[in-house]
Amino acid sequence: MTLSDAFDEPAFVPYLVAGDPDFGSSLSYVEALERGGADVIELGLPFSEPIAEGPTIQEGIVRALSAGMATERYFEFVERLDVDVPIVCMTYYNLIYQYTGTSGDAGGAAGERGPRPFVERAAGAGIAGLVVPDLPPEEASPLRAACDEFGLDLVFIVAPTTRGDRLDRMREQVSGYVYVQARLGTTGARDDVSEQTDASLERVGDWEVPKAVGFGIKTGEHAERIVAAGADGVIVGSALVDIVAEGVAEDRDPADVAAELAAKAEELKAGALAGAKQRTPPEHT
Amino acid sequence: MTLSDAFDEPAFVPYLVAGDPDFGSSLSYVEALERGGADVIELGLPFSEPIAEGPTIQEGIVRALSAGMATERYFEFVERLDVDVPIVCMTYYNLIYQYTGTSGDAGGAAGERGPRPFVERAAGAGIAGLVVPDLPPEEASPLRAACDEFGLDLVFIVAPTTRGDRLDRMREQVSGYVYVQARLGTTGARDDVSEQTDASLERVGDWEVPKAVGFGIKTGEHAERIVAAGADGVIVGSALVDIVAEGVAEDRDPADVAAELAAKAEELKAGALAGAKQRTPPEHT
Amino acid sequence: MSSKTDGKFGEYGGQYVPEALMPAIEELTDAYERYVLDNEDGFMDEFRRRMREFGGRPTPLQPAEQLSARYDTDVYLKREDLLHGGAHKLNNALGQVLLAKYMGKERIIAETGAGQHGTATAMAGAHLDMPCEIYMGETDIARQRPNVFRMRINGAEVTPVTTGRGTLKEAISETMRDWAKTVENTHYVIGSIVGPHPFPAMVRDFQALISEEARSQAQEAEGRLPDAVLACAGGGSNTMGAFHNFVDEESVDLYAVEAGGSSLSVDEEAGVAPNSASLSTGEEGVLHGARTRVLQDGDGQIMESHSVSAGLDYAGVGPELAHLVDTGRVDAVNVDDDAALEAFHRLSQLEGVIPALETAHAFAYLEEHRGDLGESVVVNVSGRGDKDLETVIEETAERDLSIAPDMDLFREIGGGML
Amino acid sequence: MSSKTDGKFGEYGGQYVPEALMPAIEELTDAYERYVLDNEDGFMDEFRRRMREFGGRPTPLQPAEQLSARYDTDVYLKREDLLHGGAHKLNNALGQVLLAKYMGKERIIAETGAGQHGTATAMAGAHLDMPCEIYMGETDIARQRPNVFRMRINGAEVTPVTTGRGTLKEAISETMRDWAKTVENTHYVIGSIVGPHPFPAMVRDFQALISEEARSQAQEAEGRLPDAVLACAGGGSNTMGAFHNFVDEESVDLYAVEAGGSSLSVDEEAGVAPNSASLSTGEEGVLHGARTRVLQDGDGQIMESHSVSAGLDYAGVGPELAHLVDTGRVDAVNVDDDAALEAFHRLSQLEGVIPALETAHAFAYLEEHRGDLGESVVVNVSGRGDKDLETVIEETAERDLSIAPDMDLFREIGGGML
Ligand SMILES: Cc1ncc(COP(=O)(O)O)c(C=O)c1O
Ligand SMILES: Cc1ncc(COP(=O)(O)O)c(C=O)c1O
Repeated sequence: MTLSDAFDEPAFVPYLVAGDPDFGSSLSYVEALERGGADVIELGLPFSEPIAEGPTIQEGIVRALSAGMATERYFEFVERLDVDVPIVCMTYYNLIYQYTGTSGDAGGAAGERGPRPFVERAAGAGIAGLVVPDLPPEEASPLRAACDEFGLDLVFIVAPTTRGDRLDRMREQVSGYVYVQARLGTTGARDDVSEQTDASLERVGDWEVPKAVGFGIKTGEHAERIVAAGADGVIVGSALVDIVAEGVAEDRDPADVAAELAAKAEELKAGALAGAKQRTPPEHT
Repeated sequence: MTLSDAFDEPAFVPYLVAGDPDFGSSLSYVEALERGGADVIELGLPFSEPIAEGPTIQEGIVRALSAGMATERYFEFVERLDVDVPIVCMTYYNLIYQYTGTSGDAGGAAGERGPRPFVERAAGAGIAGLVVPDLPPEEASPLRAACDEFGLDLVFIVAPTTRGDRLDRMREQVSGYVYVQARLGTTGARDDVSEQTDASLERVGDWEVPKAVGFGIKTGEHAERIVAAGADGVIVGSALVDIVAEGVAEDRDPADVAAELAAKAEELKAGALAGAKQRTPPEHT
Repeated sequence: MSSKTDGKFGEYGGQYVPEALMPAIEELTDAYERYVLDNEDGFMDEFRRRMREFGGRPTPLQPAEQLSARYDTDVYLKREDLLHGGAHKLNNALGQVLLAKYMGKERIIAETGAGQHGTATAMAGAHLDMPCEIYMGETDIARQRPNVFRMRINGAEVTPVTTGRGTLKEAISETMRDWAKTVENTHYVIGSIVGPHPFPAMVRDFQALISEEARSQAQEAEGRLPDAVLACAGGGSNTMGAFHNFVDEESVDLYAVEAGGSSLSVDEEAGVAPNSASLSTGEEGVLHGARTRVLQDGDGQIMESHSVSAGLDYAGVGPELAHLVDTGRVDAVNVDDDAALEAFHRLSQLEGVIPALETAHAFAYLEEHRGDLGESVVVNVSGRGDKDLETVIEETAERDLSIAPDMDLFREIGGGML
Repeated sequence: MSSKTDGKFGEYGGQYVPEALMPAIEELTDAYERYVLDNEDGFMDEFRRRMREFGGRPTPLQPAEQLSARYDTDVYLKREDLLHGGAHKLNNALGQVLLAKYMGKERIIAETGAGQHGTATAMAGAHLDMPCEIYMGETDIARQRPNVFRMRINGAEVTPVTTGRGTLKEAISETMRDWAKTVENTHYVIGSIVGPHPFPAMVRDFQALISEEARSQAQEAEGRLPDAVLACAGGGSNTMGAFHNFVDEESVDLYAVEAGGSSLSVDEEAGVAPNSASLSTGEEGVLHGARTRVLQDGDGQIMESHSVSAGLDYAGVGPELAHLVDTGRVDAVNVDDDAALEAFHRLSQLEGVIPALETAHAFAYLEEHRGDLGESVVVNVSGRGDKDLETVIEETAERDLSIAPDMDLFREIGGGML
């Protein structure tokens, strides 16, 4: 299944930080999301300077890093995951750029830096795509080329402020799906659904890839309204990381946390499906 | 008896701060000094900024001021004193300059400032002379004139650094005795006798007034050596104020302190007399 | 974009930022080109005027008589410590706040660590009547109270950042986060010559007043250019400011003196580098929006850096400086904490100028290489050391520095620290 | 003595000092006439050069845009806060230490209260390689630790004075005492425009750089002289420095703004004046070597003065300033502690300049008399307020000043004072 196929029906795309709060629990949490109905999973490879994240995800990253998450371990994590839906790796460019792997010849000329070894390893681990929030299309060609070589999709984020030339450049390079940022700001669950969402969706309306809307989605009802507005999927991160954080704060049994994540996933997936019914005219049926 | 007559034999000139540590004790201390052999008494009228004093006398001044000593009270103190030897008032110029007394017409034109009212009041209290350490001869004419009018002597301090023109100006204005400063610095008892003393005495050798040497004299032996070197008298302050300070620190009976002061006075007077015997040639016999 | 402002210095530089910020970055690039490069509406004239009248420029180039005798070399001090606020930071802060005004922004934000950039920005904000919010880690707030208070009395909001360890790094993230939400009316006044294009080029142009003046002052004093220019390097803004107008003069050696901290080796396991020498020991990487030299582990995780001077304690460095080091134009050197502390005391005692601990690093290098640096040397005094008194007392007490004054007086008198 | 240097300003001035000091005073008078007045051996040229290169002169005359709008008057700030060390004090300290060098002295001593003059003297001493001992009351040492440390790191000895209450007054006595012992090789660097002749004339001549610059800067900015010049007055050195070159210009009104403290009335019984307004409320007297206006009781005992700003907290004032007030050339005015604190916050917020609390008094007067002072007003910013942060926090917390920023941040974050 390619990444875009996962959007054949309104998709629920959850995000978690790999290894948050520890390797074992995190595996079970990701698997719980699939049980709850996830169609694609964005799995964060934590980076020490997550400039695009809100406080919730930032704290999740701090937890994962202090529990020992690291690039090679991340790939092992993905390999250990028992899920069937596509995994998209979300991380920052420096981790991609620095990766040299273990094979030694992966990067072409010895010591040559670049994204190729990372993508090769990601492909090997079964990762379907990448989202790199600090990589604008202007700087993306080496990564795009490596993704093409190894058959990965490269997802870009369209912001409410993205217009004109910038939109065109992104449209040329994007594959898998486009991540439509619902509002200005960084990630973080909020209580309302932004009016900017409609306008943002409209700007990418005629793109060929599915449109997944993220940033601030928290409830099934949010998901429903967003899908009703025309999105092909909803991306939910902070609302889920919040559950992980609460589990840590209250020292809960990871199995209970996993169950709660699964329940939340069900709510969100149901919301997305409900939203599809309200659409006029339906786009993907 | 005029002030200079008191130096007919080698004179012992003690200094105490009036009112240190309180009015009553201080009276008894001054009287004890006379019993011990004082020929002239320098009685300090305490000023809040005693820039010419060392730490010992400065602390005595602080004690006296906090016990309520003040200009009018000082004159009452002098009037209450039961001593026969001449009293010299040692104070700073601002107290002299500000004094307006109680009579109202003492200072000539109403509100006119100047030393005249002070000197008139001092004369009334029976004071024989003044020493004003912050009044150099250049600024002294108004005070000199008032002293002449009311029959007071005006003592000047000759420092080891005083030479040439300055010496001449002082010689013109001095009366009573000249206070020869034994060494550079401010008042304060020390353990040795300065070599500067000889040179200083020589510079005023042919002056008509008696020469009293002060600054740092502590023991009978010091007094002896200074008189042997040609002085007509020794001025001793800090060594006596030290005894008062110890009395305060150890909370001693004022009568005991007075006795110790008298004993110290005897030692110093005896030293001065012994010094006279070693002189060649004797000057006052 | 014109080649002048493609934002690349060799392989370094670029714009590695979240998409939400790109429009703001493009708007800023446009404003930079128009106002700074082309002096549109007399922007640069106004900037220079305000730096004279408000900032105190030109700062002197002082012959350092006792150092000159000690090293048998003509040593000159470029006195940025005399700038309003006490450091070179104002050149950048005032430039950016003024630019924000020209751009019609209604609000500025900035991050600060030790508080030097925050105070400079708050001063510039008050001067130009521009509302100002400074993000600062709560740990830093607790240990830099005087600087926090200076910002507050200049009317700035100081917002504590409580995520992570509550230090500079979290403050940068929080400021970016604010900016990502408020780009339309807000300008982010970055604190050094780092970040995505156009920041590195723009900050350099504002800080270049330093070398513009130093160059003509040195000409006037010696009739020729200096043989060497030394500046400490954290992010590298005072460094590039001091170097810029000498870069094309091959005869002038340029030394960027980094913080060697307690050691140049790193603890990969703990992710800690006990130094801040990203030029000397870092690797190429992407940090805070630009490709540059970075202290990082094998994976690319950014290391915690360390230096006795808070202002040098940064894991990255400006991309242009990294490029000039790679091409051999600038020598990247470093000195350790001990040498910097000694140099702090030496300059204070010999010249009556108490330098910032950051600045002291440049003087420590001068001491170690006396004689080798030519006949006429300019050292950039990037800031004054008043802010460092407490650190210097503590750090000096832990060491046996023969040059340090003894502190018995403080022990005798008792009481707390400063 | 020439009439130029008879040391009298009307009835004020003179030389009321212990005889032991008179030879030193005469030697100093001679040196003053030769080096300062007659520029012998190029003394004044060297002084001016060092004030440029080391001190940072000229300081700017900054148009204060927001104050000008507020008062509908052209307000200019003479920025002595930008001088090395952060206050006008260096003009005097450097001048005197340099003079001591010309005189062949081997050592300098000085008194200090809050530590401003002590730090300026220590800096000048280090710069000119002159051993330096600063007397400071032990009470003051305990409450001014940062300044004590600055002196120590500049290599000065700081000698605690333990007599009396251990404050400025005892420190002055102790310094005089040292001088009386060591006149032959030692110069006493007095801290303001007070003391016996030639100090008041000499300190004025060193500080007069302020008005020399301000005069020509104002001419350049406005094409004419200002209508008024305002300066705070403690001892009066920044005051006379700011006024001197305008004294002969009848069109320029001169305002010496004293510390009204908490009240202008005095407690004769306790010997306490809750203000430091010796020009406004003092009487003629003799203090620290000169006849001048003094806060004193009916007997002539000197009162304890008070002000929220340590640098104005002095019971006397320079004799020349007292004379200019008596003759009507200078207006002696005053503002109270509350108004000064408000002005401190106002200037910080409106102009991005944090003034010393001393300086803030001048701005408080400007606020109270907005409009009355003419169309163009120069205010001397005698120093920066970094030294006053702790006092301002405490004093602001005790009052209800609507203009002050709230300090909740500090309460939330916890920790000690600064
Ligand atoms: C005085 C001083 N010098 C140098 C620096 C280092 O910054 P940069 O390398 O950007 O000049 C700082 C930073 O706070 C500083 O305060
Ligand atoms: C900044 C500042 N202004 C003014 C004064 C008052 O002194 P003066 O009246 O001699 O200028 C002081 C004294 O410490 C000071 O530090």
